[in-house]
Amino acid sequence: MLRRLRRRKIRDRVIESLLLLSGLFAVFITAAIVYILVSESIPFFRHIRLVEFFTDTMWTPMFDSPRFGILPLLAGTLVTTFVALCVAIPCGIIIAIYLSEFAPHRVREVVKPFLELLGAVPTVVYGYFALMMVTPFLRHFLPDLPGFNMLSPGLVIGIMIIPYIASVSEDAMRSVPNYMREGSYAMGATRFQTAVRVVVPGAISGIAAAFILGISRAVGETMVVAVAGGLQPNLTWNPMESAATITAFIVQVSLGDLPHDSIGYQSIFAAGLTLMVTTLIFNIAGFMLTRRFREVY
Amino acid sequence: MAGAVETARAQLYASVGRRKLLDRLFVLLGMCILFAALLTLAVLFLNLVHDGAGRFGWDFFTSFPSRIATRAGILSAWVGTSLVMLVTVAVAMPMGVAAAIYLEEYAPKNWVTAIIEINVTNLAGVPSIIYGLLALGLFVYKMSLGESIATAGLTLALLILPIVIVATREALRAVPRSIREAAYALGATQWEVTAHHVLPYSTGGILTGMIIGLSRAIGETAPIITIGALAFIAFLPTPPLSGDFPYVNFTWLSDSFTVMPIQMFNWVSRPDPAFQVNAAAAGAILLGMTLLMNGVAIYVRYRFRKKINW
Amino acid sequence: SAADATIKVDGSSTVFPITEAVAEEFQISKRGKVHVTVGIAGTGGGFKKFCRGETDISDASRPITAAEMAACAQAGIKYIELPIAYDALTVVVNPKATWVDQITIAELNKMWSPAAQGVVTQWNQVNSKWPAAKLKLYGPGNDSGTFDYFTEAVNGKQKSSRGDYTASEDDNVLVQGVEADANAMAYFGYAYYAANSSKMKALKVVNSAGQAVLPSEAAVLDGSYNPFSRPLFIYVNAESAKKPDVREFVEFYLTKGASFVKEVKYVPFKAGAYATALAHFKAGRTGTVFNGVPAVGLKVEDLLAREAK
Amino acid sequence: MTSERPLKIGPEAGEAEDRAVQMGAVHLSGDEARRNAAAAAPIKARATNLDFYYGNFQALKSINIDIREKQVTALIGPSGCGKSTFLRCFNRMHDLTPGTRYEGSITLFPDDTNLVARNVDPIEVRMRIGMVFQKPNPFPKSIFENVAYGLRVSGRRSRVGIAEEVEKALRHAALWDEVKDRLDSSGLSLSGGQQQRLCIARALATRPEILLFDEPTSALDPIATARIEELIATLRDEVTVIIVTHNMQQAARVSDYTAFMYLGELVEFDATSRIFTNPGKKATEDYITGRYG
Amino acid sequence: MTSERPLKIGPEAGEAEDRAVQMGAVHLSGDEARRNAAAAAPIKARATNLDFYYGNFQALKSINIDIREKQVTALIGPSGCGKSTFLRCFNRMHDLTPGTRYEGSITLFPDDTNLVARNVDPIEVRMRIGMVFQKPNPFPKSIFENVAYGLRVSGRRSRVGIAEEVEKALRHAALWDEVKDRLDSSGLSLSGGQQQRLCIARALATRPEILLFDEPTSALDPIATARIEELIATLRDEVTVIIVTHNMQQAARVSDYTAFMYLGELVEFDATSRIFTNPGKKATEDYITGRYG
Ligand SMILES: Nc1ncnc2c1ncn2[C@@H]1O[C@H](COP(=O)(O)OP(=O)(O)OP(=O)(O)O)[C@@H](O)[C@H]1O
Ligand SMILES: Nc1ncnc2c1ncn2[C@@H]1O[C@H](COP(=O)(O)OP(=O)(O)OP(=O)(O)O)[C@@H](O)[C@H]1O
Ligand SMILES: [Mg+2]
Ligand SMILES: [Mg+2]
Repeated sequence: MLRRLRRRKIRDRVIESLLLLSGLFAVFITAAIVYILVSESIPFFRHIRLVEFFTDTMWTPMFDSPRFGILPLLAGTLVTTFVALCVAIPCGIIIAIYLSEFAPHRVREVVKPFLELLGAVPTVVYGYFALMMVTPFLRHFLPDLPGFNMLSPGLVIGIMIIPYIASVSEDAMRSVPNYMREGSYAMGATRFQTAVRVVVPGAISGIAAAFILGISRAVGETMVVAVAGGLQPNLTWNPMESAATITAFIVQVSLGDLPHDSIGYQSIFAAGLTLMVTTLIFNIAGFMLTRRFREVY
Repeated sequence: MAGAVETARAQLYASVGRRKLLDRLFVLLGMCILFAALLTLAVLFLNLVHDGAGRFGWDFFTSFPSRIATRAGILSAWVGTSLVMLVTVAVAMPMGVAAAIYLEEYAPKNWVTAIIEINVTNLAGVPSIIYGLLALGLFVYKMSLGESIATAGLTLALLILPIVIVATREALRAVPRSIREAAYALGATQWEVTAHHVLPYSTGGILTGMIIGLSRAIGETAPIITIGALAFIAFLPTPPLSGDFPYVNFTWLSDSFTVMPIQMFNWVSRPDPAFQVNAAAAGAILLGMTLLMNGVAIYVRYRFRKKINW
Repeated sequence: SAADATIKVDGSSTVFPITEAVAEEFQISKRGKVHVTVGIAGTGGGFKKFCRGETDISDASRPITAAEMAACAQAGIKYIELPIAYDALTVVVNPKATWVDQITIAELNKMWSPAAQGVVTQWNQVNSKWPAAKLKLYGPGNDSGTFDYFTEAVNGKQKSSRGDYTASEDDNVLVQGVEADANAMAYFGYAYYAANSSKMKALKVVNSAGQAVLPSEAAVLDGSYNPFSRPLFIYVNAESAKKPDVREFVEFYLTKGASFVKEVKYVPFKAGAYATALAHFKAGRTGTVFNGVPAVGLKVEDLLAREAK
Repeated sequence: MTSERPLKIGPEAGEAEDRAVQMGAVHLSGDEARRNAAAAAPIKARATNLDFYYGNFQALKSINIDIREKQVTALIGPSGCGKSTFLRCFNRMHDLTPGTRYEGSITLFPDDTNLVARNVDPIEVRMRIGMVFQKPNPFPKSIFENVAYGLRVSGRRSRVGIAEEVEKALRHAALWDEVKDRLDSSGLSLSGGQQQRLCIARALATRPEILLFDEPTSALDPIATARIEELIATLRDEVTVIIVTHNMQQAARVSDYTAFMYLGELVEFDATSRIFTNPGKKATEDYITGRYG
Repeated sequence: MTSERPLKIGPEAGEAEDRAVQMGAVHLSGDEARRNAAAAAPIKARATNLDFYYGNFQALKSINIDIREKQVTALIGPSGCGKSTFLRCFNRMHDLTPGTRYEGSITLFPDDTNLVARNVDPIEVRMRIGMVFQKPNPFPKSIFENVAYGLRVSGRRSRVGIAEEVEKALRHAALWDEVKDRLDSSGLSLSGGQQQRLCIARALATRPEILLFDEPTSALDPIATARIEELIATLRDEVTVIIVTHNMQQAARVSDYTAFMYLGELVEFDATSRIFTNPGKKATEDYITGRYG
């Protein structure tokens, strides 16, 4: 039996190393992403100085006299993200509060999966939804709205990320222990007061995590903007204008006629690197916020 | 004295009325927003179904793409999607589950674990197009896999790996500590505890996560475009199973393919308006597939939750 | 196995519909024994793969460039250049734009030159007879062969264009734009106009002879729709051309292709041109007649008569 | 259900006895003045034939009891007998659990409100009846905000007024001296015993008429427990207290009246001194002497 | 201390001594006999200067105790005093919590293994020492598989052998008659008390030398509790039992020896009859008479 025990223990060790390897695979992917983005961007940054990259206000890498200022793409990215968050955060939070604190158990069980479907719709489908339905619809109210604009994809991305924000926030709210709620109800608080004064503050770190997830998705969303945003690198903060985002630019180039060794081709990696760094910044900021707000029960 | 108490109480009750009104208004607001969100989904789906209505039929599933809209079908697309998903599952499932087991069951508190944790969290936030760029640089050029089923499957596997890891961890965490302790107390080793108890009892959660991940992968377009796999494919990959020895082959891994969202994207950009009908039909089917997968996930979760009630 | 019998075509998305149609019919005629894949990596992307020997045939909406020639030469790839159809770039406006029916290259240049960026924003700045309405420009993605050709023809230099217009890789999206916007102008391939001619108005273009010509098959063929008619090409890897399947496919392309070209709304050459091209192919004439220099307004007969380098 | 019930005690019988016992309690004046006062105290709340259901499961069976004003009433009984369930009827906490149902009444005096009536708003009830829970559950807010919570929720705005009430409540809960210099630090930064006193202060701040305690010391160490018990003794002068406890010694120490419950029924209710020295029922005696539970 | 030492598991090991004790018991009768036998029983395990740390927090302080073979030893003391912590040292459950540390020794007789020594494999220890937890925790597998699990991990293959052992264990745990017709249904389909007996059967199946119980009845109703207590009384003939309980009455009812712990220290340890009638320490008496806790 002892020999068998030793065998069992050796097997345990081997399996543990295999599992560790799988865990390290995640590190490998990150490293590979960074390696690919950086190594393909290096030739690009040999040509274009970083200062120019971050200060030039034009992004026309495919033109005869190319300009490589990432700002227009960054602006487009931030504007669509902002519009999306304006929809998704209030709606997501309200839905989360409603489902976690108000809705009967049955309703929650039925509605939540349906809500999650909103996030499962393929993004190409959302792209054409934005272009063919949302933009014409918005035109009823905003006659001057151009056919391509950031407003409509922003709204659609907002709808798309509602379930992410709602469901992660709702999980966070539900993990606020019931005795917290009871404490509040026992003081004569209404549901709304309990939700806003006790549950939301108690779940704030989870809610912040939900925001971060939402922001990441919005920043990284590609097809919706590529289809409905206008693909026009345009340094503007007005969501009613058309513009391009970093992601849209990358997919545009991938669809196009660009030679592999051209500077335009390398520019998609430089843009990808910028995108990666942007999401990283949001993630780190979110991580720090979460830390700060974390409550201990 | 009693009078003073009475008036104070009356004031208090007046405020109760106001506060309760707020409660009701919030419920109304919540339901409206929820309804609006679900309505959007319904409109989206019904609109696609309506626009694509002309093309639903057996032929649509059994025909190859064609320059003639009414002759075109999604045979190569759905077969391609299925095979790509097969690769995705085959890679993401073991990798993701193993990584999750390591993090949840084994990982000691040290810097290696911390780095893995941070990486997993970060990967979950990496935009899908970046995975496309990674695949372009790594699989297509460095590893010379070309625009094959293997490349696409691997790319999507990487993309959903964080989803699988997170879902699996959650499922593992749902197995109560007391069950683990019971097994340890009987002299089980750590792997035995994991393999005999923790994993079997969390299958439901793991499967759910996997299906959700796949339903995300199935609709991904951007990374597939980035690896350059946008093509007219009017044939099927080599069948993975054949009548001759050795019955199973892997040449299909290196075959060209197309997938549903790409097919849809392709049709949308055709000049001939008749293709818009095809695109809508393909979109409706794609959306239907993701909805179905989510439905299955919900069912699986429900079944397992019912079966094991701690 | 099946993989050996696969003919790989990649390249221009403009040429794609033609090659796709040919591939479809070819595969049907071969009863599925030969597989053809047609990618749309773009002309540049297509040549990239082509010059690494990854594809048998490259679709191109422009001739091969000097850099691409060098890449192919370095890899020892020889190719046969075959023109296969005309495309007619079409300039369109919204039907409500009643003030304009025809346009000159000079006017287009005023609108689209890099100098116009942020300056020319009203119709009347281009032509004083036109109203003081906002000028809304739509064009294909600046990464497409159409963009290259248009800029070459209008601004005299490839990729030289103003940047503040709405671009899309999906030309249907441009169609949407023009349809919805009374002050819009756009340019794209003839096929998109042909499919949506009820929703917009094509402009006559004043040609080198001073005639205003509407895009049409006849006008393209007789050379009067210039400079906006352009030939499209396929490049066949000379080594692959020795394979019977590829050989058969190209011959099929050059003999039966004309009808498919029409079907997908491009303009086929006159019959003789295909015969000449076929003869070049059979003779294995490698190289390009352009020598890396872009050209505008060429007729295919001149082109086929040129000596390849 | 019935077959599993070893104790056969009719609720009506119990009620009759209760009354009698209370009457009888008056001439037991050999005790302290406290006991006398207790006997003389008016009735603050009266449960009449109170049934309670979780779905189809009847957790309370025809409970009849009188709660005396400014006295401490302890509820004891084995786990699952319905002590918490009964306690939570007083402030309608069950309204938060779907599928629950009250029958019978709990009348609050002097205004004769039936606390469990449908048309009586639970929020109103909870504003009049405070509660302290088993596990200290301060909100993740500052100490001050914890105590001010009830006031704010009920719409009090005046800063000065709130600050005054907070101080008063903290003093009552014997916590003021320990926290007066750090009213802004989180309620969670306190020790378990302090947290529980904070919860008591929080409940006191809105001046409830009845204060409910559900095993308030079972998560605390002996020293903190002793402090809470002392506190409950002083609270007696301010408020009517009902306390659930598992610990019979605690019940004996802190309460004036004790109710023994078993399987959802009120088996015996009497002055604490009687229950612990001379219980009227065999079941009570068995429980108190540890023969089960 | 080598891990190669063959484990003496099962009846052979303690059979002789066992006999002797039982013989002795025959002459006397009733409770007295039991107590005497207890005094005569050999030592099964001995903790010597046992310290235990959760990180920097010392949860056990120099515990010295002798556990007698085939006797029931109860651990009592207020919440948080370290009862569970001590119990879990016996089967090295703490090894699963990072940052814990043992000092001193727990020697298991007759083979003098130091259970908490680093080079002693915890898995070996756990195969010799079974445990039953507070909340019944059957695996969500069939009843049969629950009981067979310990046998399977230790490498038993023979179907017939396993089936025999399972039946024997279920009989010992007084569960056989209730489940023999549905060995294939899930362990979770049993009632709470049955589940706990299933857990006991599961632990018995591998014939452990010591069986640890951590408040085995605190999640059960009085009737189920009574059955478990009866069961523990019969287990005494088979196995050495250590039981943690909050309920002093339970300790008095089921145990031969009682150890009273307070703040991580072993305050008093003696025959149960002595502890409950004539404790040596004031603290013990205070606790037992309910002056705190
Ligand atoms: N939410 C609920 N749904 C259904 N049954 C419940 C619920 N809460 C409690 N019960 C049942 O009601 C009965 C009384 O429970 P209660 O919590 O009042 O007991 P208790 O006397 O407070 O016990 P303890 O001393 O363990 O706290 C128990 O049988 C319990 O299982
Ligand atoms: N994992 C842990 N990490 C740190 N401290 C712990 C841990 N587990 C227990 N403790 C501490 O060790 C001390 C003893 O805990 P233990 O659980 O042994 O008490 P106990 O006597 O079993 O109490 P109870 O009767 O409540 O079960 C307590 O102060 C507890 O807070
Ligand atoms: Mg309770
Ligand atoms: Mg314990």
